[in-house]
Amino acid sequence: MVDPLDLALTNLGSPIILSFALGLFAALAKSDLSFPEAIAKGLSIYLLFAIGFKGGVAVAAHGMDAQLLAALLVGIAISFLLPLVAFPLLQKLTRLPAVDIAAVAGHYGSISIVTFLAASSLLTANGMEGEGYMVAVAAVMEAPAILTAIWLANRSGRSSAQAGNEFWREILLNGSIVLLLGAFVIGWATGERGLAEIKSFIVDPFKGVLCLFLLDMGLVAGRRLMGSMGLLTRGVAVFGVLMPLVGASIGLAGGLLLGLSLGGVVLLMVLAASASYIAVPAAMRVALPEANPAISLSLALGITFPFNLTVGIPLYLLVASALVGA
Amino acid sequence: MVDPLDLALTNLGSPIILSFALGLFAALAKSDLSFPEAIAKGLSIYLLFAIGFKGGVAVAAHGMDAQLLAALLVGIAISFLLPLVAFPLLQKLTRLPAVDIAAVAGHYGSISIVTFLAASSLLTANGMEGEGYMVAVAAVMEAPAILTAIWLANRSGRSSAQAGNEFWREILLNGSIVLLLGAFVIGWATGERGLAEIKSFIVDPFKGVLCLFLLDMGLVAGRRLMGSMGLLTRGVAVFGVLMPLVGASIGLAGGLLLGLSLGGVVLLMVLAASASYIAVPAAMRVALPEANPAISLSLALGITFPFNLTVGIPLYLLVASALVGA
Amino acid sequence: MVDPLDLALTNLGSPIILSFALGLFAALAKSDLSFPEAIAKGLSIYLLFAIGFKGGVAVAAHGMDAQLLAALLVGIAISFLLPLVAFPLLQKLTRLPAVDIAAVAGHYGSISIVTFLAASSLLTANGMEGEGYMVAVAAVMEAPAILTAIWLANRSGRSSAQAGNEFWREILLNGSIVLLLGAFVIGWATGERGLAEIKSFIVDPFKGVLCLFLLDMGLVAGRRLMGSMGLLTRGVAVFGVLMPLVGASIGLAGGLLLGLSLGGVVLLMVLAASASYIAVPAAMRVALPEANPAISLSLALGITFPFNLTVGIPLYLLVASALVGA
Amino acid sequence: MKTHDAKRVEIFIEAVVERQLTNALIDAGVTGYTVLPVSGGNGQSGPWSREGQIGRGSGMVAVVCIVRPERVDELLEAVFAVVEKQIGMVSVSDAAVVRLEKF
Amino acid sequence: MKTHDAKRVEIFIEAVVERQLTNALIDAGVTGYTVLPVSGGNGQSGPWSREGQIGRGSGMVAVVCIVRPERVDELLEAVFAVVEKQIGMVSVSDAAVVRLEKF
Amino acid sequence: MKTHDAKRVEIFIEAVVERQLTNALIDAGVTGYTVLPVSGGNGQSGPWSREGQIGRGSGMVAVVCIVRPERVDELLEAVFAVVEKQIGMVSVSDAAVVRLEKF
Ligand SMILES: Nc1ncnc2c1ncn2[C@@H]1O[C@H](COP(=O)(O)O)[C@@H](O)[C@H]1O
Ligand SMILES: Nc1ncnc2c1ncn2[C@@H]1O[C@H](COP(=O)(O)O)[C@@H](O)[C@H]1O
Ligand SMILES: Nc1ncnc2c1ncn2[C@@H]1O[C@H](COP(=O)(O)O)[C@@H](O)[C@H]1O
Ligand code: NA
Ligand code: NA
Ligand code: NA
Repeated sequence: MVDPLDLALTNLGSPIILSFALGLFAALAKSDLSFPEAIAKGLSIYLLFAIGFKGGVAVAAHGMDAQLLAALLVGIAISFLLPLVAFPLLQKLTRLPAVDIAAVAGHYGSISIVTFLAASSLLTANGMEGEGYMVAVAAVMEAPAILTAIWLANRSGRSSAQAGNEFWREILLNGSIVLLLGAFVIGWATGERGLAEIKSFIVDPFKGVLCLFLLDMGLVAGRRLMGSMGLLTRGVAVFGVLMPLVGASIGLAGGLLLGLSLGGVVLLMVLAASASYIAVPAAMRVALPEANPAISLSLALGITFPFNLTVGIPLYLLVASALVGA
Repeated sequence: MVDPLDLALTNLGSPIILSFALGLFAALAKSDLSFPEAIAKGLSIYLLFAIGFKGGVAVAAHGMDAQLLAALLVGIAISFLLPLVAFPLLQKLTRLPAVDIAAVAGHYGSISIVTFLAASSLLTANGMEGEGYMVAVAAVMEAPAILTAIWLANRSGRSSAQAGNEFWREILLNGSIVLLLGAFVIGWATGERGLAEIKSFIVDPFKGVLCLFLLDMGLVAGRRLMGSMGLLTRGVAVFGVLMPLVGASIGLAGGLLLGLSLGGVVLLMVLAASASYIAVPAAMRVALPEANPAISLSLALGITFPFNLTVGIPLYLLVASALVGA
Repeated sequence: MVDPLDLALTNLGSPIILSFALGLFAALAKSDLSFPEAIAKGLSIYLLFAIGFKGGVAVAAHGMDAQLLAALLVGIAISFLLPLVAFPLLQKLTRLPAVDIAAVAGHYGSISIVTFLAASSLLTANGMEGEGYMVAVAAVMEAPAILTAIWLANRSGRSSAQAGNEFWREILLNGSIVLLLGAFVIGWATGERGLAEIKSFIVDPFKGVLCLFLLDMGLVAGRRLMGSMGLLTRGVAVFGVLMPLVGASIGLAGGLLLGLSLGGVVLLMVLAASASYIAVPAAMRVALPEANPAISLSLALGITFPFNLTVGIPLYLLVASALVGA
Repeated sequence: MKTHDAKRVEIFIEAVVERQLTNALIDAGVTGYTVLPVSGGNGQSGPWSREGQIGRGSGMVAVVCIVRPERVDELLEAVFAVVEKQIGMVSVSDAAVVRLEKF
Repeated sequence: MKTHDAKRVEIFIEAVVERQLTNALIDAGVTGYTVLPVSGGNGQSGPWSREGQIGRGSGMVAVVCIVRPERVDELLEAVFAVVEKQIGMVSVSDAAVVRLEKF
Repeated sequence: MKTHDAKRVEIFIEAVVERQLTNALIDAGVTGYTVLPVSGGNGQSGPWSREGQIGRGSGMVAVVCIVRPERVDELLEAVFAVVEKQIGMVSVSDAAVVRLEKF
């Protein structure tokens, strides 16, 4: 059994979380510390490539089975359904216009790959890697929620939501999805032999790169928080910590249903609990331009992301280890 | 003896080539995946520095001899001569204006350092590194072809080709040449001791960085192909796969003449077979601004580069191992 | 005892210094080799994070004591005082306006973290790391000199020097200080355990990254030298090599007073001897906009930095080892 | 030097619809345009900056298009079909160009 | 398309005082501005380029602000309070915008 | 605020001849110019983008130069000596500046 306090402290005391805290502090203190956009993108390319590749190698090693397919389907279902839960919750908690509520719901149905990375890192440090294919599950969970969000927006009288070519390309061939899945396939195809060739690039320095990336995320999250204090009413903020708990519960149910390993269950909880702030915002700007992008982003990045990083991940691990251990 | 099929499969199944394929796929599928320009440049700076340095260390280890000088001279001669072969070939195959033909010929006389890197990587994986000084040969082969191209353009009635200060600086002090040769000299000067100091930076992660770089090259090549379908007539496209074979034959002759090792022969073939898409295009814009840059770039990057990467390199290795083994 | 000649040669022959020389050469030869701004910033973020983290881990390992506090205080005092020495020296040597002299004095009171990195690297290669907390000393020495410079400018009839909010933020929450100190605190908090997690990112490739960074610094220094030949009169240039010697002497006194290890003494000398060209120039543009920024930058980056890198560091090490060894 | 009248149209538009906009420009028959990066800004939807960002959801680009005066109306129609729903700003100024064949 | 008169104010200013300038713009009541990166330049204080630079001491940004003609004077006063002591360049041109509500 | 007439010359030119152009500007006596990065574009020679590129062969920069009206002709002559053979676009608009000593 995992010792709760110990686990929470290990998580909070890891260089990864402390780097995030440093970024947050620097932003709130109005330091001019910042990462160039190109560096932030470069770091994210590295991380997506590495995590995708390693996931593929893991699948190649352990063989593929029906469970992978089942996990993908469950992941897609969760992503489709989560906005349907988020929408009424937000309606209860806030007085935002329906189109904004639909947009936020879309963000929470999708996933945050950085939260996924942080969780994987904590799991690995405690010797409980999840299934390698969880990376693929993460990739397929990005898009479905967007469709639900658009349907919700249209249903609530917003009829102009577009779903043209540009939109489909944006959600299906989004750079981060293509990179993650592409690297996954390469890892799968080349297996351990391929990994051996590039291990000292994608495995060894991974955690350090993740630190720098989270430092940047802390800066971005902090600046966004400061720039949108007006938007974050009490109801909105409550949603930002309530919804991840709801999502995690649904992810937990899905994970138990699938019979995933402890690590796998936690990762599915994290995926369901996290909200997108990279892929979905861009798709929403194309599909629901009337929605105020600042609301979704501030919530997902300023509240839910830090919450998951510090409290959520260890909490989900505790809950899951109680139930999966049983 | 190398098993042909095995070799081709090893090459095609390496993470490096698969990464290139992923980039190509993403571009052709119109995904928005892209590398920031600064990251692409940063990766290329790393690769040039690392390959130059390692080449220098190899020369320091094995000592320098007359063969190095001979190889440099042969390399220069090949670069000077190749455009004279490419020019009539293109005249036969296409109806392009003379100035465009001259420009293309200049690109094919020069070299593609990325193709060189991919070949080195395959050779190393099969335990047949070439001579360390081949890096220096690569560097000196960049520029001579440009002069021939200008001469060809002038001869064919194009009299305004400039060769002012700006031009000479562009071809002789071009950033990539200075970096490659400079790192070579540093590697040579510091030898194994210097390498030990920075090995975990320039050796260990090298192959992984090369993967990311080729992913980017795939994106760039794919986008260029799509943007220039109109330019690539059948004759032009045929040239794009024929010329590398011609170049490789000339490189083979040079390598045998020099008595290089198997790896060295292959590398010289690859250099002769490849076409520049980094240094020469810039020099051509200064010297032959009337030439349409899209033709040379689409050919070199969209056709010859993928051809060499997938078919060319293993083919050259097979041919060379038959002849050098003899 | 260190053998002087041997030491100087080790230093000059290290890949780090040779990379700087390559950059300098490329710039003076008007090559177009250049690093994108984003890459240069990315490298500096990496270096600051790594050096800060390692410093913190060292303090965590050896425990903290009164000496750390004493060293911080001495460092702050030196930074406050150095401009008071630099100001009259410059008045003697040049006819620059008082405001420019004050600005230059501010730069020399502060420190150059890159010089510090190069010195640490030479010390480590010779098995004489200084105290881990010297990184924190470096951080606190950045700002005080700026205040003295403003006081000097105001005293000499320049009354409009601003010290508004923007100014204080610029000098106290400057990105590089926040990053360095923040990483120091994270390293301290996580100690050896944290270091183990990210060692293959921040320790192993460190020296190689430093090479690339110094290559860039060589390019920047060389281009600055070429663009400001007119500014660097004989008197100004003399100051550029004299002042580091004065600074180093004061640093030596401080180090002996504190009873630092040999490595620590050398590092304090280097800090005192070096001049800022990253943090202080920005602060000066806010506080003393009338000062000509080209003068300070050309001196600090074009003369003192190369001087310290090639002659200064080994010299300070020699002097210190004679006195500390005694 | 002899110059010809022209219009300089400058469009600040969300990066995410850059391709939609440039496609519309081409459909409207412009002969060229130039895209400049934008690092930050402020407007009714609040301040933003590209620093440290990775998503394409926020952030804009500047598209500059030099056209013959008589084409400016058609161009604006095309531009507005895209810009209307998005965040952005379009301005037109008088300009003069030297080479007529260029546009 | 119906357009409205406007002024396009373009400010090249040291990056280090970007925040001071944009604060001043907001205080002067502008409804929006856009910041573009600048990679190099030349002036009385000599040539510069951002290539390979890490410090913020040298380097500029371009701030573009579209305003109603009647507001331009107020804006220029505000801008000059910042620009006066710093290195920089301010120019104003006539422009036309389509959407009036935007500014 | 009292302003003075000026001309704003905007040159989109291949990055590879940036130095040639700015040298020509200085020879023509301009007192300053500013270079902005350009990320993509389209014209007679087809569409291009700097994304993921490393070579300097394709890609442009924008050079903006504010000059006194009477100097604009001389400047254009100098500019065209460079631009003529290269890919690019030059436009001139009326502007006003506040500080006369700046140019
Ligand atoms: N008056 C203006 N002048 C210049 N740029 C503007 C102006 N108004 C808006 N913008 C740009 O357009 C973006 C979106 O504006 P808005 O739609 O008002 O939120 C801003 O962030 C600015 O980059
Ligand atoms: N006439 C001009 N046209 C365009 N930009 C200018 C002009 N004068 C100055 N600048 C810009 O302002 C910066 C500082 O100019 P200065 O204050 O003259 O040194 C230059 O480096 C240019 O980026
Ligand atoms: N009408 C135009 N408006 C704005 N930029 C243009 C225009 N025409 C050409 N350009 C720019 O100049 C480049 C080369 O144009 P061209 O010489 O027509 O191929 C294009 O890629 C654009 O960046
Ligand atoms: Na979710
Ligand atoms: Na060739
Ligand atoms: Na100092």
